[in-house]
Amino acid sequence: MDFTWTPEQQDYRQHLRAFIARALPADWEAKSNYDPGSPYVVDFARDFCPALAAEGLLIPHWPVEHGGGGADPWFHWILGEEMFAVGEPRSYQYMNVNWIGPALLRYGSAAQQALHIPQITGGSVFWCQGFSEPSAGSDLAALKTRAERDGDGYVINGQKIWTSAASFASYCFLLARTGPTKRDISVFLVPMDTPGIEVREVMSLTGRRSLHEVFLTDVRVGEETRLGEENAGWAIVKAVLHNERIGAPRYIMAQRALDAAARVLRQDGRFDVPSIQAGLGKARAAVDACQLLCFRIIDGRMKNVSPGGETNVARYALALADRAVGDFIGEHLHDALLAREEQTILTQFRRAASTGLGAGAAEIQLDIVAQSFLELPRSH
Amino acid sequence: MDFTWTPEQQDYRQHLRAFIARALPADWEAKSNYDPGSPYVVDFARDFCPALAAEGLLIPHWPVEHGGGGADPWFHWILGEEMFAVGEPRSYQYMNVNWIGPALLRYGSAAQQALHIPQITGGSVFWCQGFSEPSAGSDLAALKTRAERDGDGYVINGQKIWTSAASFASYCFLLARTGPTKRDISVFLVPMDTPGIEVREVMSLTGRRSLHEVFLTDVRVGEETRLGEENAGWAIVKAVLHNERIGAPRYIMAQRALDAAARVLRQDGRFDVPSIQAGLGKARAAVDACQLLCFRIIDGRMKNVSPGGETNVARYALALADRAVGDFIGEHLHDALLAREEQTILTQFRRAASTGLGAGAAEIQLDIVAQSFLELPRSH
Amino acid sequence: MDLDLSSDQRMLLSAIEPLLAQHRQLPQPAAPDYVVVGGDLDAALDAAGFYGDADGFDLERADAALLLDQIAQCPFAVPAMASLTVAPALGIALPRPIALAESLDPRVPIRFLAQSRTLLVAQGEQVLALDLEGAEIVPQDTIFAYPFARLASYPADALRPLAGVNAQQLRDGWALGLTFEILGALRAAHALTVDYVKQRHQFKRAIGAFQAVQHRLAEGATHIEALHYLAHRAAIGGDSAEIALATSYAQQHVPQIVYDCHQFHGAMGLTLEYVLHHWTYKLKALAGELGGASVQGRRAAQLQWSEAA
Amino acid sequence: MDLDLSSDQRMLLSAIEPLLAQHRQLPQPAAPDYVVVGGDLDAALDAAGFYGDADGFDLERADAALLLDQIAQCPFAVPAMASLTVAPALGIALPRPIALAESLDPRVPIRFLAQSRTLLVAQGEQVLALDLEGAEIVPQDTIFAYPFARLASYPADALRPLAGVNAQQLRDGWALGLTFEILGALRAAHALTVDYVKQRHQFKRAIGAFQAVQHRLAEGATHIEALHYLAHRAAIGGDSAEIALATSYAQQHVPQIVYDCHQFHGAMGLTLEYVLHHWTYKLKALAGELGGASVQGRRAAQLQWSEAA
Repeated sequence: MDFTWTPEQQDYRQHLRAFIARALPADWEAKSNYDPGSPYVVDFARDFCPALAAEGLLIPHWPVEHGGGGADPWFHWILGEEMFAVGEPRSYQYMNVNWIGPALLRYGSAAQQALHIPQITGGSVFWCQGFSEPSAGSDLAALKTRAERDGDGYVINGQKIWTSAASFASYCFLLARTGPTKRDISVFLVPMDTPGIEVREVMSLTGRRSLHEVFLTDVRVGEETRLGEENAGWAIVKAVLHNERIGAPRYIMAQRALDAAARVLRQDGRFDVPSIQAGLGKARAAVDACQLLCFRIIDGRMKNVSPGGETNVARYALALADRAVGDFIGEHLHDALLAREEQTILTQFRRAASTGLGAGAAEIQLDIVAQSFLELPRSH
Repeated sequence: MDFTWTPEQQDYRQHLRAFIARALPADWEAKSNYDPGSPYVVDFARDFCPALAAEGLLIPHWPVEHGGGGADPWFHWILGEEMFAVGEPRSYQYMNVNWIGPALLRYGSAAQQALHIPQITGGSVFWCQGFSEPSAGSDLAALKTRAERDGDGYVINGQKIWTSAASFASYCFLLARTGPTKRDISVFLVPMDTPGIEVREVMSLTGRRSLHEVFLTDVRVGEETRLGEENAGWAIVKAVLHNERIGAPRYIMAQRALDAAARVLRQDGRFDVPSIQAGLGKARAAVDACQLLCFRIIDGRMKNVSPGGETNVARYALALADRAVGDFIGEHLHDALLAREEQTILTQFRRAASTGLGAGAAEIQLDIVAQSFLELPRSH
Repeated sequence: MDLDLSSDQRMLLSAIEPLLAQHRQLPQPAAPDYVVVGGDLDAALDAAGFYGDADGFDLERADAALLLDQIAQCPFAVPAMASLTVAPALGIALPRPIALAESLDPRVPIRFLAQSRTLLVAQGEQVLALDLEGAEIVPQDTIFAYPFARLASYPADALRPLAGVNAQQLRDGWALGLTFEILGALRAAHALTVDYVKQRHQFKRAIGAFQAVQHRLAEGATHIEALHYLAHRAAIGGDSAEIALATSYAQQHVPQIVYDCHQFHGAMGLTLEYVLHHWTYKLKALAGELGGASVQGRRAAQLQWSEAA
Repeated sequence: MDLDLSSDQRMLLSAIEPLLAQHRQLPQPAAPDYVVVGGDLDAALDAAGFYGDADGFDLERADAALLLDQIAQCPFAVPAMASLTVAPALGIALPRPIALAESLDPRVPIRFLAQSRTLLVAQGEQVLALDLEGAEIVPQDTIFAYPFARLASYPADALRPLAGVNAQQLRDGWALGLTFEILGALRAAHALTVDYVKQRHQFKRAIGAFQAVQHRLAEGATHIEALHYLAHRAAIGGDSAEIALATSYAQQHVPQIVYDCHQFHGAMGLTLEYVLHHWTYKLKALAGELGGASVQGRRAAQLQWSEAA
């Protein structure tokens, strides 16, 4: 085993940090509130991502022929850590880099790649993800949105919900039913300005424009918007979800929050209270546990090991880490929460409230860990 | 609401305490190890229970016509608290008082009562409970032991397991299948010296003679040993289990263990450590929570409210309280556990390991709470 | 021993029911706000005499606490607590609503400060009363479902120590009231969640039919049932130790129950339009008040096993 | 970064496998004992040179730790830890087996004292070595699955301070070894339980098919997986902070996992004939060693966020 970074990885991280230090304004924390859907951050990202791309830092791990750096998955992971640590100044473009771009590279036609890849690698486009529906959350088999064949295209009707970034995204990575059986699902790359799409922001505890309803009424799209074969969406989604589940190193915010907490507690003269120190140590252990379990997944990517239940173990560990830190903050940093002066602490506390909800509920991770990792019989 | 004891109840408790103080030898704690199945305690109980009876303290809540004191259920509960607090010097005779006697009074024939009640009220007899089987733990519907009609009696074949007190009990309150459907169960009051009964002690972490295997091979019993009608056992058991589930105020040992812990911690100069104090307080809250939830059941008995999911809530709270105290001891009283000088602390730590196993596993309590108390749909 | 509500208490519940019935739900369509102050409900309670005017009710502490539990089951933020469990204990009539603080530190946001006419401060052994008439109050935007504000300045002559009352009386009344506010909000959030999982289907069956969901809701129910009795024991003549024990228990179990309520609600629970967060984001605030579960647990232990004991 | 075992480590596992294979199970029929000391296994490990004699293996710390994990998966109590992760760190050859203590207090029971030839004591900054040849040792009956004994007396000249070594080195090696002993025992107890719930039926299906059981075993598995990496990070050149963090994590999660293992085993797990308790009652002892999870967590926090940082 080896838990150290190579000199190249360290250089890359330093390079990133230096870039971030130059690129983010001094009042970034106060203005952004670390809220990736806020108008401020989204606007900022429209300049920041192209600059990141110009510096060669946006897609280090993509193939060289698509404008990437050809670097290994660790560089991608380091990028995520550094970005998430400052509240994700790429806003929702992180999804492009993590899984939308890679899905297009793997399943997209030449024309689709020609249209979308330059926009993504240029850092100028936002996507949203049209998976969840009012009656299908973690259960994609219950999907109701339908794409009916119509001439040489499709007509899509249905409703998506909880869609992040929908009100400012240019495209949607949309799932729709294209056949009679529950697995007959296809993926469509739908421009959000297509007639018949209506978007309503759902005000949320998790930040601005993190949740929307998307209504699709007789939305006409050409066949060229379908990604892969008709009814092949299930396989695409499965691959995508494995990337998405631990796509962002969210634990890094918990780690930064603990650093901030230790600083605040020291200022307040409470750092030396034994129970507070013990709580800090235990919370840190939960965060490091999550980090190392994520590292294992990246290590597996390095070695082309196909991902199994380990991904779900890591995903569940994130919920545990977020809660450990969130609960510590709730109990010991009540005044700091009220005062709102420490954005890292506040952001982590807010995030902890919804950890284990996105990307497949925590309970579903446990089901999968039990059944695929421990090989217990199906429970229902 | 009223959380105070009446003067009569207080007097009764004082009377009990005074009796216990006189009756228990000075080295009781060391010799008994608070282990109700140990030869020392069982022998002790053979003198102690008759003395308790002579003092009018054994069955305060039984009807006067059966030798009881005619007192209300609170007196029974106070008796249990005081007995359990000193490691149950009645040994397993507490079962007679709590549910075996009451079941005989309710369902027994005149002859059965004439035979058994005087032995129980005299404090001279031990019973064991033949419910669990190798393939039927919490699931009585899976019972395999059969009692076949044979002339004017029955022949019983089967095996019981985990039976407490079997190696020294005179009678067994035995469940056996007497018909084809899963509810066709009858109760038999079987003398343990009946030919064909073989008992093997299973050495256990929970103390001496707390677990046995009981093998029944062609055990012939007369019809007069059957309690109630044939195939009416299910209803008897259901009533019995409601009494048994919170039959003993086991939380009292957790409460005493915390008192002892506070004393040891003060001696060691660690009582003032904030995290230790916080842990003590939280553990105490869990114990008091359990106590009050048990009180509610007794209050319901007072008011003739038929018991519902509240019993399971109380039973589950006991598991939580035992664990809270056990975990506190494990973390903060490691040296005291090693030194074995504080029997209360040691006993509680040992008990905590098996809490939530007896009288229906903790998970089953939660199932019942969910389904009967919260009215959630059946989970399987 | 009697663990049922008294007939007086049941009468009180009947008396308050028609009033509360009008405030069990947010106005529809709900404004997506973090904080909805129940000013109407507070005024109605005041008008009906529940805060103990000369010709109103003269509630026992346990009855006042029971009322708080009921009020906290409404989604609104109502500045009732200090009037119900603190002011009566001090035995002095003060202009209400009343806010409570542990210090006059201008940096510390105070719950309901901007809605109050009096601020009571537990400072050492003393209780200080501040007339908020001429005070400068700065609203503080927080993530919680209560209004908070800071006390920027106040006229020197507006502050006076209350003679003959001890800060401990204030802290006990505060801790007790806080406990019942937690109890009521936990009940409401948990009941809403139980209801939600019965309706909502995933993988072709009600979420509430999944055993793992059932067990966590059943454990939550056990804690809420336990808290009910711990809180009432504290309210009915309970001493400081029993109050601290109940407060500690209440605060300790907030995080898991709140987490579960949100977890089983999925994204729905995160939306501002939906009512859940009005309880859970009150609970998150209450769980940290007066130092939180460990501070209260510590206090209970100190009192329970004091040197003398 | 490379999170797989190294090829050297995999070779080490292969080398030890035939030896361990003979000690994975208790002799049958099992004597119903609380403690079964694995003297044979210890002697075999010693003879095979795993404790680092002149002509034995010279194990890196991480490899020695890996070995401990494997040994701890056997049900026996084996006095291997101090020889594997403590003595090598001190760089001094001492007669083994070696027991460890935090003081010479004759009242405190010491793990493996009666089985050892040397006692190492971390006293303040110093490390003391005691030759146990002439010491008076009193076995202490405990409820744990390790042998404990007290040091009643010893010849004055049998005790000497070890020059050039710091007590911190001893404590780090001890905490690291303890962490791997916990890891191995957790793995074994958890795996046994997973296996048991697949076989055992209740209510007409495998206990392991109940979702509530699955979730708790899955959570336990998550902690064991996490501990594997935290422990190895600490072992491979980790500093005192990383060691304390891993130890804290290990000790913190013992109670829940042990509880679940017993809970899902039912009464079977309480019987002395069955193997489970040999792991769980080791774990209960290990969870309290060196102060327990809070003391270790505190230490990790102090080192992580020291004034300088």
